[in-house]
Amino acid sequence: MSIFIDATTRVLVQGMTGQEGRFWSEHMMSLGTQVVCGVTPGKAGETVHDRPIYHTVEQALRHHTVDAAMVFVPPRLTKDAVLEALAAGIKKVVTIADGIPLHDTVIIRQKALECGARVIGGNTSGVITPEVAMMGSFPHWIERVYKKGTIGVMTRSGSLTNEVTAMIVEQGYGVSTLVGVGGDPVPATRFAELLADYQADDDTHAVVIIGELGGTMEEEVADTIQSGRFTKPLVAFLGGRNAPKGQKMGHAGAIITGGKGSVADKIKALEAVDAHVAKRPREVGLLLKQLGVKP
Amino acid sequence: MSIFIDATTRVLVQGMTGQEGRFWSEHMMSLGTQVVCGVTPGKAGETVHDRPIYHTVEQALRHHTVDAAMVFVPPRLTKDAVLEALAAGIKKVVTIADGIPLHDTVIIRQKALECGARVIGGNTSGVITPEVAMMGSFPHWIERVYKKGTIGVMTRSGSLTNEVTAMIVEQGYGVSTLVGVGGDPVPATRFAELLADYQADDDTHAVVIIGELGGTMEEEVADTIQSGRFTKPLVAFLGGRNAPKGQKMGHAGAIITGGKGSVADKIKALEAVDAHVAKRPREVGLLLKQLGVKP
Amino acid sequence: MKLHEYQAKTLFSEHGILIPNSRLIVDLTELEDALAVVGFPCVLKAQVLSGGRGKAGLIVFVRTPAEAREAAERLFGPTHRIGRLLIEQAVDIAQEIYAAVTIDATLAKGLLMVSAEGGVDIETLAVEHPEKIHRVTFDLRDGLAPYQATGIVYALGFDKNVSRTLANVLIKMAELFMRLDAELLEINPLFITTEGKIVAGDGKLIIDDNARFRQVEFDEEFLEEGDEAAREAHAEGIPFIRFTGDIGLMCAGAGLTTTVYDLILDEGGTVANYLEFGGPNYKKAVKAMEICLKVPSKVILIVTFGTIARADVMAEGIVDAIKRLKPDRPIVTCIRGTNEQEATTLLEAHGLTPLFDTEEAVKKAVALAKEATS
Amino acid sequence: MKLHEYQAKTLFSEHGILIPNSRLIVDLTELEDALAVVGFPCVLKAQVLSGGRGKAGLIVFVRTPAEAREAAERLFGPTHRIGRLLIEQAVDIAQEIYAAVTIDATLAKGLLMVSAEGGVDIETLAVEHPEKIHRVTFDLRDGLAPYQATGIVYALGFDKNVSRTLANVLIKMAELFMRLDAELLEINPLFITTEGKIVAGDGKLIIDDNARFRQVEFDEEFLEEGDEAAREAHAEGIPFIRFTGDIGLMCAGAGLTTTVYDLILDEGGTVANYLEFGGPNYKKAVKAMEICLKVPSKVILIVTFGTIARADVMAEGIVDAIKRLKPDRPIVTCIRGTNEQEATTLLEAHGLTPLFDTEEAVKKAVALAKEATS
Repeated sequence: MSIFIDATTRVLVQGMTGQEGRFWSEHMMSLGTQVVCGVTPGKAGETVHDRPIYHTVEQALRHHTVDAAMVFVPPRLTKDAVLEALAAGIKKVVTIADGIPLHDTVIIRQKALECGARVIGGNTSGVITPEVAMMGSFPHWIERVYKKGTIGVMTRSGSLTNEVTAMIVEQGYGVSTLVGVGGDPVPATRFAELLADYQADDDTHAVVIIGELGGTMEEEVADTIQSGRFTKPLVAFLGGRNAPKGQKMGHAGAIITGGKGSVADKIKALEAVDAHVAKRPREVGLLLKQLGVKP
Repeated sequence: MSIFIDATTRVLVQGMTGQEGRFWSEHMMSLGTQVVCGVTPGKAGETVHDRPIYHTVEQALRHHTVDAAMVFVPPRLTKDAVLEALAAGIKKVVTIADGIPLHDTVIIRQKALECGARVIGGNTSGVITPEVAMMGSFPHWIERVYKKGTIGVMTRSGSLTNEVTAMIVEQGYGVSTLVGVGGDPVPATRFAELLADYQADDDTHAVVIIGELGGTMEEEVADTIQSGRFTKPLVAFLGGRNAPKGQKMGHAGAIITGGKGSVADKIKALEAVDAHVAKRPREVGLLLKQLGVKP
Repeated sequence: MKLHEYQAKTLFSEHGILIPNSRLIVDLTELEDALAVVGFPCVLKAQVLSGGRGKAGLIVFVRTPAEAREAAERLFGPTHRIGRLLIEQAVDIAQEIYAAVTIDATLAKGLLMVSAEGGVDIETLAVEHPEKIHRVTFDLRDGLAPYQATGIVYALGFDKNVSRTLANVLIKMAELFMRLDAELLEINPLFITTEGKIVAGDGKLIIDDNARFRQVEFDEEFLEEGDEAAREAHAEGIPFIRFTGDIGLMCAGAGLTTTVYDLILDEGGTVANYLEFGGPNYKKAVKAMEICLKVPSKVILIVTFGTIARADVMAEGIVDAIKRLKPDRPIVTCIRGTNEQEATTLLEAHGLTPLFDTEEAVKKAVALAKEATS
Repeated sequence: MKLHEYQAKTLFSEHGILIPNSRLIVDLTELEDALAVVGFPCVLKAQVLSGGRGKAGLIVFVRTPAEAREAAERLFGPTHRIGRLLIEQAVDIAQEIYAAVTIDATLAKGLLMVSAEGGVDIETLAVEHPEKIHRVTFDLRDGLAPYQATGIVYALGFDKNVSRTLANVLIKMAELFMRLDAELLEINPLFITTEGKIVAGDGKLIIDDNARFRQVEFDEEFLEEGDEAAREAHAEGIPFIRFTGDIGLMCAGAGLTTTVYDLILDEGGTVANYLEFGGPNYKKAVKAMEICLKVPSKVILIVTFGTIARADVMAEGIVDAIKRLKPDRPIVTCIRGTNEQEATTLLEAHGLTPLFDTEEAVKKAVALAKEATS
């Protein structure tokens, strides 16, 4: 099993005729993902990897049953593409674009909440259930990172994710489903909102979250554990522990404001509910082992 | 019985300290309406007719249980006042202002639909259950118009309503509840949306609608009858039967466009579902009698 | 408030919607300069608010200075008395589209309607081929989303070359509709030129009078035209329409006025003017009477059933107006509502015979009008 | 993009939020004219982006021309090297408020925060008296509704005289926040003057860099300040922060770079600069190295784990940079990800000893830095 996507998920790709869309659609398909059609305005009638292209999502849905939309469009156009998918009634959307305007990300999340839809992204590699299905731009060919297994992974980062999952794999574990919620200050889906899915997934034995300074997503995870709605072992690794206060490092999301959102705060919140916080990437795998999590 | 308001409805008055608010609040109370408090920013601590005034609806709700909000504020401020009431969770709102900007009326109706609330108005006298309760600016002292009885009345007009209800009363009938949906092109509540309430009200034996050229509210009433969701006798009087095509007479809502919304179209739609259309105001009362409606 | 074509087009242009090169002239002396700028062939378009300008000969296509002068002389001349003439470059048209933005009152949304067959009688198309008019609604807070504009453009069958440009124009139309508090923004025809440009061939724009307080750019320059009575009524905010019949209406409430209009025609009468002095105008009886008297009519019929618009206040105004204006024609009153008794006493004291039944009042007015004619 | 106080205030003023009378000067010669316009008493405010200007002596209250000249000489002088000085009229202050608009990421709304106690250390207030900071969220499509602004103003205990004016300022702040695609719009202090006017005493405005394409009014004039390395990094869109330690970071991915930073400090090392050339910048290794070399450091540590940002492409860039720039300090690499083998071969061929474990690489860099120091 898995969360969000599996081998039966029928995926529509928005922006499939673009360079990125073509490249990653092929990799999604090669990994087992059911890509059923694509959408690019002006390109109806063409095909990409033998899949038909339509002008609009609405037009595509007249010919296909679709469970999820994968958005490969530039950041400036992402809001419109996501809203198109949501307006057409699609309840799962992944958008990877890096550089979506902040106010657009707010509207995307707002509309997703209103529709009861789950949008993952942006500024992420997407979602992967290793060896089963993938939506996004994961280099699943890097085996020492994307190995099938029992650990659910949620992350705000890109390269750091590889760093951490490599350490999980090093200890003999693999990943059930990895969800990159993304590095934007307003990710469309937040860590805590995915915990119920991991809780319900029998093949997920523990969850690893890869967090960062800034925001309150890690604190929300602690709240969810506190409420008893998530009971599996949870290990967190958080970047920015030693970051100087008030500095903006990389992501706009990583601004420390008013003493909230510092890594120290996050560690305190998580440890208060008996979640485990690794100091170094390597400790993540070691902690899973120590906790007796079954691979 | 009645619809929308009765003797138990607890009403908050927005704009109660203004001239209009004071005047009509007193009349509402004299008719039996339970006015529990008022709201005018900057006037908290004052009282009007022995009722306490608060700065905001939110503040008022901390001290009172409220079922409905009556809005007596100028048209430019109406949208804000209605949205304030809706945001505070009030599910019944009456707003009488004449001259609310069209785009504001659209937002008011949109928000009302989103909240599952019923907003009546603007550009109306409001809602009256004669001899029981009233929200709005009805001259209930005119007895030959506002007599208690068994006829539900819905209207888009002001003076014409008096003209028609006088004719109902002339034939020995009275009114269960009269709802002025208002003369704006976009009334917050439409005729058809009230039919279920009248259907469920045992004391309403028949419904009279007072319509006009323009819009499609009367056609929607016909659709509701057609669907079987309203089965009581229904008599309509429609102004503008002889109006020259394309002229804009009075209300912006009374524009005939593209052959739709003409009174002839409305009559055709209503007669097709065995509703009765009076040619003159006087015929309304006569038709009720002819149909054997019990007073 | 309806805007003239040239006013609507100025707003379109300011908002990035292409319009043909043009000049507005107000008399013949300005023609030559305008033609020099616009060139030939061009179109002379009378700036009047009524529809059907083409059929009425108020839009003239010309190829030479002589043709232009002849047409301009005719339009500025005594038959048409056109005040403003738009001299507009003729566009090389590949296709004519219909596009309009208005409100969907039931859904509480903005409504965009587009047809690939513009320029023709769109009302006939709407009745005979409703499927040819594509519709999409949008949230007035969001505007028309690019995907919605793209969707409607491809659904209409446009090809890739035109679609992006056209979608952009549709988005701009929706933006302008929202920004201007418009009741209607219609471009018919919207040209696709042989070069693939999208150009507004006409422009109908109605601004919501209730929103004038926040649409301050529409100063007097933008006011509606009309005769003196119409202008005065407009200035007072009194709804007024002029007809050519016998009975001058001076009623309160749009619904009641419209009903009285119906009843007059049912009785075989005719209407000289529609005038509605209800609501906030109920204290303006003197002004209303003054406007009514400027319109030729045989009788003035006053019908009210006022509530907040008190009967006694209206009666006072009417009595005052009669004293001051000394009307030259009979007056029939049917004034009811709040303080009706006081109103009645007052009217009777000034020699009027108030009636209280609308039908009776209508019958009397029609009879008086016939008497005066015979 | 952070704006300077004077830039933020110009935008406030254009949007109808009052600001004190002021002049911006760039050197001493402009002082006299500015003082003539602004008058006394006034405040000299250094226009720098760092916080805590008051404590750093960068804001000076003056009463006389002599005091003004002394302060200006000091600020323009060699110690502070201020580039721009705002000469601002001193305002008669009755009360200082804190007001800010930002985003509530969880609710996906705009967030307005207001406290009646402005001017002080708001972060301390937030921790010690969170109840004194009132919050209200609003839909980014609707803006702050008047009733929300009114509600927060009365909840804060303001009286009727100030409340409407203050509510209007809050609404304008929200409007400006939305119009400018801001991350943060903060006014602290927001003055209530003794005359009951609301005047912005300071202005912090951060514009979303991702929205720069539709916020075209922010041209080069609005760019962030900094040294040469910072300006070059900014021009290339490469995230860069300068510190004062030993190890120059050149990593890919914000999360990974931050983690490497943490690990260095855990090992007892110090950081010379943060530089992140991941994502779309992964092909800019040469430029990244060039910027790193402009910062004094004892060793450069390169850590990547790239996917789309291919390891071989990054390695090529690094090799190219080494060849061209001939770095004067040791380089430690830990480059993994897509085409890692090709990357490794390439690096080894150019005399480097690639590592593959981040912790190991960090330890080596710290050791090299210590060697260089001892």
